Amino acid sequence: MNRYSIFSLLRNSVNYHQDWQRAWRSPDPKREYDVVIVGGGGHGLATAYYLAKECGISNVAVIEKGWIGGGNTGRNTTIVRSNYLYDESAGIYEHALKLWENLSQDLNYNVMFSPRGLLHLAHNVHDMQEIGRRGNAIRLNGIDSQFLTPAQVKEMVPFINLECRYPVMGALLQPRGGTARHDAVAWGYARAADAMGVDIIQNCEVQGFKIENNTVTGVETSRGSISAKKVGCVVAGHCSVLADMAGFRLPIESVPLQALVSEPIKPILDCVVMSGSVHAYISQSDKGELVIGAGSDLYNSYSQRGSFDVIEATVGPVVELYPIFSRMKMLRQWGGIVDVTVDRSPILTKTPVNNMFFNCGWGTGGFKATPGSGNVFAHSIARGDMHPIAEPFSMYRFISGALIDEGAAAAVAH
Amino acid sequence: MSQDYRRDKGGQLNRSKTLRFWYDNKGYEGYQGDTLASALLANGVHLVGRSFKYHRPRGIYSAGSEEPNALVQLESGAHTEPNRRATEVELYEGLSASSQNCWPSVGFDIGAINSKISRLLPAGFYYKTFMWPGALWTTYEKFIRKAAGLGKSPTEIDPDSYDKIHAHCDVLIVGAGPAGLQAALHAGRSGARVMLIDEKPMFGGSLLADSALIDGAPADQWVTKVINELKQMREVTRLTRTTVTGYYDYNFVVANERVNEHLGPNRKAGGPKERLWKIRARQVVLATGAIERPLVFADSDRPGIMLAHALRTYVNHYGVLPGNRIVLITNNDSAYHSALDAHAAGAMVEVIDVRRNPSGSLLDTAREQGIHIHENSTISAVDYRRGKLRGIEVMQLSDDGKAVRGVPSDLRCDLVAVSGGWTPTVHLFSQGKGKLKFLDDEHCYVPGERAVNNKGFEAGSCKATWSLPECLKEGAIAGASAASAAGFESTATEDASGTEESVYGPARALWILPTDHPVGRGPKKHFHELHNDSTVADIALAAREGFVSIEHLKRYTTTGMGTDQGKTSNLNALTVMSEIRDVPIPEVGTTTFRPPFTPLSFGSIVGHDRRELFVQKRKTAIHPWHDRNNAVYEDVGDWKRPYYFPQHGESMHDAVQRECLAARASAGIVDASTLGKIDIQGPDARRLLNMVYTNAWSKLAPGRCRYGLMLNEHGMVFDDGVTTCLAENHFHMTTTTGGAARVMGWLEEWLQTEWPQWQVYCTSVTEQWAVASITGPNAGKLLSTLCDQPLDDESFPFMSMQSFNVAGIPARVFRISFTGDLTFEINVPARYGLALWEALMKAGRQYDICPYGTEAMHILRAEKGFIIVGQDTDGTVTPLDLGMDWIVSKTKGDFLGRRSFTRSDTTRSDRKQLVGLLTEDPSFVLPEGVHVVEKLKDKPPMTMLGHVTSSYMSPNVGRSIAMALLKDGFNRKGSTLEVSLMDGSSHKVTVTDPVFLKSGSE
Amino acid sequence: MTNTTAKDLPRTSSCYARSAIEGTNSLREMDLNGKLNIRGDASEQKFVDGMSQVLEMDLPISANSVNERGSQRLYCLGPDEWFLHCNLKSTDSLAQNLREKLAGVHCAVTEVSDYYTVLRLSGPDAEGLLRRGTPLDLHHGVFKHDHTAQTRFGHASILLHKLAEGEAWDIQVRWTYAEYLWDYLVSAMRSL
Amino acid sequence: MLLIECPWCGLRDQTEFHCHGEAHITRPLDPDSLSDEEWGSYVFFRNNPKGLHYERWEHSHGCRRWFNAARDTVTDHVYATYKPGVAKPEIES
Repeated sequence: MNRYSIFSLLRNSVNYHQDWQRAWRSPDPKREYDVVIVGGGGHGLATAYYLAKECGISNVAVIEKGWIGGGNTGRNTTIVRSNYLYDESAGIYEHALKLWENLSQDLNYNVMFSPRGLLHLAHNVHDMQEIGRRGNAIRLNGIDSQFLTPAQVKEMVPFINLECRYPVMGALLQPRGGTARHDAVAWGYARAADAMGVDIIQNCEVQGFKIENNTVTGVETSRGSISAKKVGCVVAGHCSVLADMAGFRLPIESVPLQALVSEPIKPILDCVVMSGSVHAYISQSDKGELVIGAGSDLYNSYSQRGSFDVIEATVGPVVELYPIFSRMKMLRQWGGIVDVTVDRSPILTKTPVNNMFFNCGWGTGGFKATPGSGNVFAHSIARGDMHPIAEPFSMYRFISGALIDEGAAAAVAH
Repeated sequence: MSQDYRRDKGGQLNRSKTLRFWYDNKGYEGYQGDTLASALLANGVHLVGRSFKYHRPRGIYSAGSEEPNALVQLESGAHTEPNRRATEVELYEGLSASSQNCWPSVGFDIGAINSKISRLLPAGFYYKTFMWPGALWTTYEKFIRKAAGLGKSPTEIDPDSYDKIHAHCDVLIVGAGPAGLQAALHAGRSGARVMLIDEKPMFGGSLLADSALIDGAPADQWVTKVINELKQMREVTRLTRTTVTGYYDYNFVVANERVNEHLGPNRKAGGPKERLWKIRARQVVLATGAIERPLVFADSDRPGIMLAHALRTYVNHYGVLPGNRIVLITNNDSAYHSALDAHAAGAMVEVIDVRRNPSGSLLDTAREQGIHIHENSTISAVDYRRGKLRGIEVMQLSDDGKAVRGVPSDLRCDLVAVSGGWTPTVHLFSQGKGKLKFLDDEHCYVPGERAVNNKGFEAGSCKATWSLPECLKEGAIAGASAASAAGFESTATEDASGTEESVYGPARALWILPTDHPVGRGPKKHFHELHNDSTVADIALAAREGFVSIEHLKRYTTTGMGTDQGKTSNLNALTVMSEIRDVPIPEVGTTTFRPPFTPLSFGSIVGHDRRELFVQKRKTAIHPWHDRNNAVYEDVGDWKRPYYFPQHGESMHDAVQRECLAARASAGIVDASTLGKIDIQGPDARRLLNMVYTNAWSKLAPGRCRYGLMLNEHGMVFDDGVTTCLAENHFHMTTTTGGAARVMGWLEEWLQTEWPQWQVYCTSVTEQWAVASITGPNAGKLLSTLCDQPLDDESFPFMSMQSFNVAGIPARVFRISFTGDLTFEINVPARYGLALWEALMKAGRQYDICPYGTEAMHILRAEKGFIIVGQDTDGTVTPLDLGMDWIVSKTKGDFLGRRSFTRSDTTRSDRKQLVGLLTEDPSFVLPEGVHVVEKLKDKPPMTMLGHVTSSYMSPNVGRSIAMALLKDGFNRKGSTLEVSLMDGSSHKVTVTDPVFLKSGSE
Repeated sequence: MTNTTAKDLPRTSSCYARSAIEGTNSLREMDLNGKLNIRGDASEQKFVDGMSQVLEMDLPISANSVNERGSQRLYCLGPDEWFLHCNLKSTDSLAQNLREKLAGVHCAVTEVSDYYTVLRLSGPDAEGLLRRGTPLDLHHGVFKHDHTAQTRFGHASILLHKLAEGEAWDIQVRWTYAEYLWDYLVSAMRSL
Repeated sequence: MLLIECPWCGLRDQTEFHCHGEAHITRPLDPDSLSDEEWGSYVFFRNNPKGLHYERWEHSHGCRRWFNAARDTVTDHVYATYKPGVAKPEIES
């Protein structure tokens, strides 16, 4: 593997960059793997990477129906944070954030993790109670968290309209939160995993599972049958479809989540600002676009498209909170299919089928968890038993009642 | 300054109206009817901006919405807008624009250093570097951010207004070129409701730049005739300056009309800047035309190089001849129209045709006119110096077109026009989930199968129909068919016969033209994508590194991700990749076209839903009194509720303490109108209450009230309130303010979908009743002065309701209490709410009646340990967790949520339970949300036992009080724990029962 | 005890200080009328007969239709729901008569006079103004005179009634949304 | 942006409606007789098909009635809407 650095870039520029190698190979699938990961998004590729790097299992295939990173990995608003209320959530998201902080160096691929600070605004008394509870919990979990006054918010975002319909009463700041370059995460993990021997197989659709004695033994794909000792399914949006192939149901519904970007402009917003009560989620990318998270359509759909009313319901609040953006223009809107659980927490789980593991249900918040999710999922698959951080996220919590209800507590869990 | 490049005649301009405008602080003149681009070209200005990445000088490339280069910052101050396409901005008196992405000026730009080190900045260079040392990335990032971004955001509040409107029609036609006009005419004649929309200020589409004949007369005469006929049709709506930006499911179409924008910020006329149309059409006819495809040669991004049809448009439509010595380079015949028109307008014209032995009538005409044609040749170099295009080098092509041969010859010129054929504008079709198909012969994508819910037709060059007669015919058929499909009788007639200008010879499938060094391996650059500065070499690099799918290619090279969304570049990118991979284009992939077609302003999307209309403010009938009496409001949902009533400059704390004391000392009054209210009637009303509440309702007698908790099926509390039996089968339910709609929906859901046979009806009556609640030891005495009713415990016991007149107003009076003191909740029809309140205030004067807000209300209830759902519960709390097992019936059988109690997690004895907390220091008020720990550790992490849900200074208890959800809380009563505070300190607390005030009558 | 009676007391207006707009297009809040929400089963003859007899008019039975008699208007809202507009003074007695007449029939009569208010919008641009907020097709060929529909205007649910004559519409809206609706229509007028 | 046929009010804009998830889930008559698995399945586990889906809609800005719809979750095509209590229609997708 070419090592990436300013020096390799210089060296290659002499020859007009003719000598760069493929970032990852394009192998034909082998007959058999120790582990097959279904789904070549960020979480799946990260899983493969950590299997090879930390669990000593490199006879791994990542099977992707389309092109890696083509699903939600490349369709989100790139926000990274770990300021969650419950210990379980804080556990997995903070595990992820710690990995983010060194990820570019670890992968030798600049994923542009940019801890530019992330604000949650509070607009009413209930919001203040919510951030009060969460901010304190976060701090006691050893994660950075600060309360800001409206004046301090104004300092960070001078053009914010503090006196909007629901006036800004305060905010919760996670200084280490920020953004990362979403595509780079998939590509960086793919390249690093590939270098350790993982086969990344694109344009290969899983059409069924081979299950004997309630134990999975492989997958049937559009490129033939592949045997596997263990199978991990990491297919945001489509997990119910795969579960259906394996003969069980999940407590999940798939809905289109939308996002949009404005035309690029010179830097004006240097942090990420989220507002649950006014429903505005905004940051500015390195290219200069305002990246805005829209809502999800409230019906199941796999069409990767949303409705215009969701865009209206998103841009309205943005202009209410940031009136100077009224003359800005929407450049592009898009949708992804997110798999939503009732408690707005993910599912990392063993399943009714032996040796088959699922990692899904990240809803609107999967991107930020990518390294942590992949890491603990890899360890879980390798051990055959869930990693302690992943343990509480079992699908069986919906039987016992031990939900991790980030949704109910915060009203929004982006 | 004079308009040196303006033709003496021609163009659809109002030459009598000279307009003065400023570009980069320099004054120019143009005419009404110009765009900023045409006016600049008329003044010889080509250089208008710097490119995104390398800051290369760039000029005006097109004459329409596909413009990748000529982006300007329009106006300044509150009216400023970044990234406006000069090719679309209509000129108005006093227009002021400036160049973007350059410093200090567009002519001399420091950022152009990027161009010098461009070899270090190939596609995706940033993924490969800036990693060491890790901590420095954020520093590098600052510079990257500053270099990117093009224009600047406004920094002032938008002074303009925006309109938004719904529309319905039978046939919507997008594009008013020859096909679209024909479609409108034929659909319109059937009597169908038709909308015809075009993005330009006038209808005509390609005919605006054309010199074709229709029905034997110049095309513009035909256009006028058609428009006149359309004007006569009542059911036809014509919209110019309107861009269809989005095509969604079920023929839902979004279009943005620029209503007054073209008049500039100082316009006299009122009205909105823009109007957003949300259209439902039964049939959508797409006549969206085509966009000219560029040829890519060495340094073909230089100012002074533009599309051939843009040249023709400037010459014919705008009366501008943008160069005196013009060279066209083409791989097809259509460019010859531009050559001939430019020649006729007086330019010296030569054509470089990449084809071997091209022939045809157009070429014959060109040769007859003395236009020299360089066959089988290409441009191998561009001489651009000191802001001006000075000439080019021409070389012969090799047989396969992949290399040049011979020696270059210099050709002096000040304008180069390029044509690589045409790309159908299929964006909307694709947005509407239509499947595209690739036409091998035409080298382009055209509409294939439509999505099932997006019915309609396509006509004209958007489906690669190039001849005018054919376009007219297709338009007529599409319009008539669409009208028929929408239920109108219609047939296509052939009353418009266009004159075939000429028969085109075959094009040469060659778009990336070689130079004297291999493409991408030398100083000259081949930009296939002007907006984001993406080169052919970038695509080759992407392919080399495995980013071969169109999605990877786009993302890795940023091709097509600019504000033009790759309108001129996408197909060339696909072609390059297909050649590198040696696979057909469809195998490389199709870009997914996403809305909007051109960028859509936030203001337009928002329309009227801004400021006061953003979210309705709901106010109670008593609100005018609150306003007059200095209320500070709290937002509860979309209600405005009085939070407290400060007097004489009181602080919130002082006001609230005073209100709490007064309410218990004598009499307090609170506006409780916002509580949800539901009228429930029918023989199965009790059955319903038994299912939705945890306690038993079978025996509640008429006139009596009962408190209830509602659970979801998960067993968690989600609402509470008092429900009163009005008559045997008739109940009045109250809900929390925020939960009103949710509870009503919950009841209807069960009744309509699960128990439709039950005989019970629910009717929301929330706003029917205004509610004033008077509380305190003197509440009864006060009320008795306004009614003739005995109010003693026997006549009117606690938890009962009576109807009688209060202050002459028919009222339902509930003796229930949220304070623990004697309380009467007086419900009157909303129209009398204010009168009731004023009567109570007047009568209460002798009892020092004190109006109080929600904060005092919360303290008064907390003193008695009453919960607030949503504050002391959060969707994870069962009644048992609240210590309210008394309200869970063990005998009545099933109710919603009950089964969930017996799951393993719900039966845990150490669940979080509601308790009271008393601070060691009685004057210290715990912040709400702080967490309780066993013992504070030096540093986190530490195990949290639970959090403080409610916390106040209670003047009636005489100390601070708090409620908390605490793990194993019931067993911890009496024990001392610590609360961790944000500053790292801690405070000792004792766990208690959550009832702090034992006194109180109710 | 005071001797005032309710009818002497000042009433709160749901549009507070908004005074009627009289111009090319006019907008005003109608005087408070009586309103009853009536639930029942149209397939039950006793219910249909009872309703018809008390109200002295036929029961409209398809959703979004209206029958009118004098000052009474009876809207059919859905399969088992009707809405009566009547003289404010006769509301009580009508409700009482209905309850008595329909005794033994499963139904519900609920007074909601104060819950809703009615704004009347009229003028040549009335349809266009309404189209600013409602997604319904209001074209004269589709939404005819005396047609009625429950729909949406902006964030508000409304009951829309195109009056029998002229370009005039009654818009019934929840009391607390009236101000919002009013201001929205005024904003729409400014954008004509 | 769907167009949905309310069984009572006719074809209306999607923005007048709310979707309430999978249809034809019957509440167990005797929850106590259910195992935790069965109860959990009833409360939380849903069919989430890629393709034909039967779901509940409410005409919330109209007649406020609930009804069912058969919709394709890939094309978003609504095959049919029908009143509650009516058996789910057979759809050939």
